Amino acid sequence: MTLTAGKPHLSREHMLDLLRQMIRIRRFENKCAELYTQEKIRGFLHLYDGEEAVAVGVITVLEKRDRVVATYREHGHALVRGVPMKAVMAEMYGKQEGCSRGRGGSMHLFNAATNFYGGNAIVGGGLPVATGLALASRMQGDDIVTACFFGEGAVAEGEFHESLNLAALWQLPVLFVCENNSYAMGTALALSESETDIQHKAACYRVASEAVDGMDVVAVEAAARRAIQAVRDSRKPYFLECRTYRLRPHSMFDPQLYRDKAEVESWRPREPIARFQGWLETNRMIHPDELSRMVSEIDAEIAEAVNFAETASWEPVEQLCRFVHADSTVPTGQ
Amino acid sequence: MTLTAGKPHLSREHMLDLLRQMIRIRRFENKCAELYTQEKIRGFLHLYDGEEAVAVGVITVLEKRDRVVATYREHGHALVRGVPMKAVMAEMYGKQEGCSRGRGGSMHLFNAATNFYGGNAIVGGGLPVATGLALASRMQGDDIVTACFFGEGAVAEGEFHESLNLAALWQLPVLFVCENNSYAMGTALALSESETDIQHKAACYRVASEAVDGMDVVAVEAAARRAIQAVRDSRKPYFLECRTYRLRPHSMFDPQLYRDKAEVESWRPREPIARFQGWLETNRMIHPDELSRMVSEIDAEIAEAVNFAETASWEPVEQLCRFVHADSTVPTGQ
Amino acid sequence: MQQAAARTDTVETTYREAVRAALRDALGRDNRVFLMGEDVGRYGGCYAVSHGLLAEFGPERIRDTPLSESGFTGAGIGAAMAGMRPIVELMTVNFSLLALDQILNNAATIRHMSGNQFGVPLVIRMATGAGRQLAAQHSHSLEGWYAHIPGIKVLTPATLEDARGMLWTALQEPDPVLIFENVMLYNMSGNLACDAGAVDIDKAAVRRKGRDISLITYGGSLWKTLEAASVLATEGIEAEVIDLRSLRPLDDATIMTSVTRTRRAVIVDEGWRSGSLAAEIGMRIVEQAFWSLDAPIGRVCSEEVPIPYPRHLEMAALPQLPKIVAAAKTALGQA
Amino acid sequence: MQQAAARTDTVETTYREAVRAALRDALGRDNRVFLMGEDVGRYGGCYAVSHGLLAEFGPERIRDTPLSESGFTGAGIGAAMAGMRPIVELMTVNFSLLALDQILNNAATIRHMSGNQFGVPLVIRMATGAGRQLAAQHSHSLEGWYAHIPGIKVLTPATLEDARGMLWTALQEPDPVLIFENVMLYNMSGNLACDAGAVDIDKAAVRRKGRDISLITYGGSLWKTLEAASVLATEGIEAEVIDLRSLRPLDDATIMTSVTRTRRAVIVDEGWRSGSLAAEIGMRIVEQAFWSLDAPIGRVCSEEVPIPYPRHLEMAALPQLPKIVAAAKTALGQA
Ligand SMILES: Cc1ncc(C[n+]2csc(CCOP(=O)(O)OP(=O)(O)O)c2C)c(N)n1
Ligand SMILES: Cc1ncc(C[n+]2csc(CCOP(=O)(O)OP(=O)(O)O)c2C)c(N)n1
Ligand SMILES: [Mg+2]
Ligand SMILES: [Mg+2]
Repeated sequence: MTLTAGKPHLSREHMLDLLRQMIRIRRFENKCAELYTQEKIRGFLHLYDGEEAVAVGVITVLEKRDRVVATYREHGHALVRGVPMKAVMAEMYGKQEGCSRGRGGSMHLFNAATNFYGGNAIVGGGLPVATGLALASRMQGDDIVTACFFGEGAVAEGEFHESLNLAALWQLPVLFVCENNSYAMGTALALSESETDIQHKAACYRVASEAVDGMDVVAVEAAARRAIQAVRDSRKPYFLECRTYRLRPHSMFDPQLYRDKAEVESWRPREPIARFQGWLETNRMIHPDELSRMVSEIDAEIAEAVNFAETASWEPVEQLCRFVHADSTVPTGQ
Repeated sequence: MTLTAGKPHLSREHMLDLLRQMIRIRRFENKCAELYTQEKIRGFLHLYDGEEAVAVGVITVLEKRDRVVATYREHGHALVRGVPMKAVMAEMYGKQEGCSRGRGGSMHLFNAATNFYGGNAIVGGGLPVATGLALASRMQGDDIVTACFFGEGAVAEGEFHESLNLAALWQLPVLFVCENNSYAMGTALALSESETDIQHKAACYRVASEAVDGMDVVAVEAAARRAIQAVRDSRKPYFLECRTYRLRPHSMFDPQLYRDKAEVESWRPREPIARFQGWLETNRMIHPDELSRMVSEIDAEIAEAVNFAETASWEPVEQLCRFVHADSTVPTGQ
Repeated sequence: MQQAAARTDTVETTYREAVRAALRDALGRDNRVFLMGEDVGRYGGCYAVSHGLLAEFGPERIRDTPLSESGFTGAGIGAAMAGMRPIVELMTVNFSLLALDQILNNAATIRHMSGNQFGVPLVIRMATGAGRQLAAQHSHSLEGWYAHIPGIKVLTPATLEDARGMLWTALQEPDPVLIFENVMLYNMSGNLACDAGAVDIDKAAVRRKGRDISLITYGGSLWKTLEAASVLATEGIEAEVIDLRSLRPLDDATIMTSVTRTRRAVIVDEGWRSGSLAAEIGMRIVEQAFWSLDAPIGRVCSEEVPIPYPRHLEMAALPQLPKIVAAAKTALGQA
Repeated sequence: MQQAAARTDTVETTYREAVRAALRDALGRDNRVFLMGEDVGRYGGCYAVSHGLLAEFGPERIRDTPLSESGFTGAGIGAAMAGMRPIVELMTVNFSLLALDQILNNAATIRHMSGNQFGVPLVIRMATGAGRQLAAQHSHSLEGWYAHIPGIKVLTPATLEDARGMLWTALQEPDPVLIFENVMLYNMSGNLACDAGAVDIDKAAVRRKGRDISLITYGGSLWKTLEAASVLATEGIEAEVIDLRSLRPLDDATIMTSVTRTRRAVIVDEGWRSGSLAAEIGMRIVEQAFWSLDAPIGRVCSEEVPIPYPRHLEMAALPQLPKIVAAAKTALGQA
């Protein structure tokens, strides 16, 4: 029943898992949007609707020992990486059972257990940090890969340039994953880059690269597999551009004046979940029962996560000034 | 007697002027080095020895209305641009008759009369400013060209990347002149860039470019002429890499541990003044008498400048806190 | 009669609309003025301040920039030096750190380094402040910190009048001016004179008269402080409330006149306590009015913690009404 | 006998050599430690501090970086999070502005944002201060300004002992530590114990005992202040001199103990006056020891001007002996 016999990652089971992960992100985030309107979740909320194939395709291929650096649009990455959904949801609520003790919120999911180095809300701010994680790998002589996610908007920042150069110059094992969703808030790529072929940026630093249809989870995974293998073997950086599209507003505050409804609709058919699900159905690799079981399992997990977050606790206000520096009462990550 | 009849800029007179300008810089700076050991000049002093063909070749081609942005290694640029030598020397002394009233010193020569926008001592710091000067040109609809000089070390800075992208994206009339002298203080290019072909950087931003032998003043001038014409006509940026070499230490404090004497010596035959002078002599375009007259005129000018600086005055200490904001007693540049 | 009418004719508006009106006015009056920043155009401004201006003034003058804070701030400096009057919007103060080299090493020093030959008549606007649960990287209040830098002016409009009026005055300055707009004020509504226009930027304003204690503040904290003054009034304490308006330069005279009379002072400032603007003001009072003081000066600042996401912790980290009231009472010996 | 010998065995050295010895020691003791920055290797350090270390420890651990302050500072943060103990050298504080986003938004906040899961045990060293006629872009004294940021520690070694000893202690910290080395001290020579090693970084030090007034300072200004104390002594004034050593956190106890006894204080600080560290210290004294004060607190800071190039103007811009003496006398009512 597998597409390519002998390649375990292309097993039907694996396919279903890719689908399941994408649906899990989508439905989790739909719930978050709902909870946002109920004011259970506050602050900024950036949804990943339409882009799920990227996190799923890439992070699936990483090993447990590998590291992930992400942006403020990172719920999907955290979930795929294995940060428990309960802990993510509690974080969105700001409860102390959250994966960052509630201190970080939606934009700052962290999890030491899964080497999830955050949720960074300064555009481009994660790239130097990822470069440094990879520098540690080099100096410690391990075979860890650091995967660094960022939007195409970050490419205009000086830190992008400095990080790519450092990683290439020092031969650091970092996978740069550009989530090119065509917009940085309301700024279309053509308004932010004189060279809009993002993949081409890598060549400017002599970094190996590939561009892939970021709406096709199988393609992303295949490209990620090549990329991650290349980084693991060569101990050099690699650049993966995933061409995708954000179907929702930038955040919950965005009136979307900068794009037509028609444009959004034109992308909808390529939306990664429906597309992959359709393909699986066409190829009879998934049974409708299986799908509905999958969805109800996910919904049950979400319900449980919401329940967990609801009943989780607020950190006592007396603790306000903790965690600015290490204190003795709580163990630190490293 | 001209090389290419009909091209007025290749007249013998012009050739001699190129030579004269280079010698003028060299001898001025030699004097500065001497004055530095006498502690007449203080602070950092960065000499241009070996690189004179760049400033001379490029700035010669600029029109009076054009603008220049330079670095801390800018004595040559100021002199070619027409900032009076007396005012430059007085500035090196810190006297109030200096071209920046003595406030700036060697690294911060400014001169509104010649559109000389300074002497910037933050590596890369002048690039965004030059971009903005060109933005004003664009918005004001003039045909001014802004020439921005910087070292190859600046190419690693985020501001380089941001500026090239902005200039290309917005189509701004700025000429980026990279003075690639192979070292940033003690850091060889190969230790600072994963892609050491500096000219190639321009292509990454879709900026037209050219690399030229920066030790050959005629070649630099010819390239600059093409470049400046291109900027003036197209109102787009252009990138000129001038490959040169710094024959002296980075500043007066540099023990030069990072390079062999032999390497320095291997560059000396290509040194722009001796080379051009030799060529002129071989081609009988200059008479020994002419040369010695030239040198003594220059020396006289230098002596006069030193005398001017010596007898110029210290700004009264009561004025210390002036020029932080505009005040009414002194007219401002713009 | 007509004069009186003009003076009393007001229109209901918001702080956001007042800033927008100021922008529109400046763009209309002076064609050297343009607005440049991330998402100021097609998006309409991250806080919707510049909404509609792109349609009115076009993409050259309402210039969307790439995410290149240092690059476009520096470009604003260059454009200003060449005769334009740029308004650079740094979406929020949190991202302004990326542009700090340009601000401190170029904008603030070029007049001086050039011996007064070049000036940088640049206005930089940015949103500042916490209170929207945006967590540690998006909640800085660094306006007081910026006020350390010689060569720039720092303005903090707290009222509709100042939101409407400070921009034009800032644009007339020959040197860089930073304007900090507190994010919590954008939705604030009220009445503004129909003919509201430029206001001075030299003087602090006494927003409430009182004789018992001087409460000194600015920006978003002004409203909490006025509320505190009302609460204190119910207990018979007449607090004077000073809105600094400009954090650099500071209007010492207004502060000292007040403190010399009330003999007690509390400073309310949303910056982190250590090295806060409140410290500077306290120190100036000590230097200039020590012998008038009847009690230690108090300050209410933010706690020394990156701002946490949960509402109860964020609120606890910021200056709040009860803390202001308590500090005032302590200064009055009533704690 | 042996103990006594060990205690008195000293060697003549310089501040520069003491920092180098500290680096060599740390690199030798802990292989997680490495030094990274512009020209730290082949050039030998812009102030020759790291001269010789490349030969000893190789280019991986004495890592020359491109001119990418934000990039390599961020890389230091990442490496620290992954178990290394990087020492990032930002050639001088003047260039650190380019890295400020990484310092403030990442290094200082990651422990907090991550709910204590990740720490950033990073040491950032930089040269600071004016006095070498390097003009407006190369003469900043921003250490006091950095002390505003929660989540980092700020150290200012002024003595050979501290230059030698603070680095190792800083490397043991689980959180970021910034060490500011005043450029005017590198050539300072003196005797240092042969067995000099790590020193505490929690306490201010009383460098001279006195009962009449407390002079509070740090870093390069310590020596000017001690000189001022000597001058004052010739006039019968016994000044106590406190070397803060750590600007964040501040050791309030040592300050207050002194001021409560002397009842008068002057703070000497090379930062620009407005928003200076001196203001913070003055304000803390007001908050904690107001009733002990017999006179207004004084401060001697830099003038509010970008540092000018000519020597006479630069000297006039900075705190100097006569100003310190005068400020002390003013505080003593002898002006
Ligand atoms: C340095 C910085 N500048 C501005 C912002 C405000 N901002 C947040 S997200 C965003 C757009 C980023 O676009 P992109 O990198 O393409 O990522 P996407 O949101 O599309 O995933 C902007 C401008 C920020 N967070 N950081
Ligand atoms: C941002 C910044 N970092 C570091 C320095 C210190 N510094 C001054 S010149 C220089 C080398 C610059 O090299 P390059 O750009 O190649 O110019 P060159 O000196 O060779 O002309 C360095 C590191 C600085 N002035 N600015
Ligand atoms: Mg995007
Ligand atoms: Mg160079």
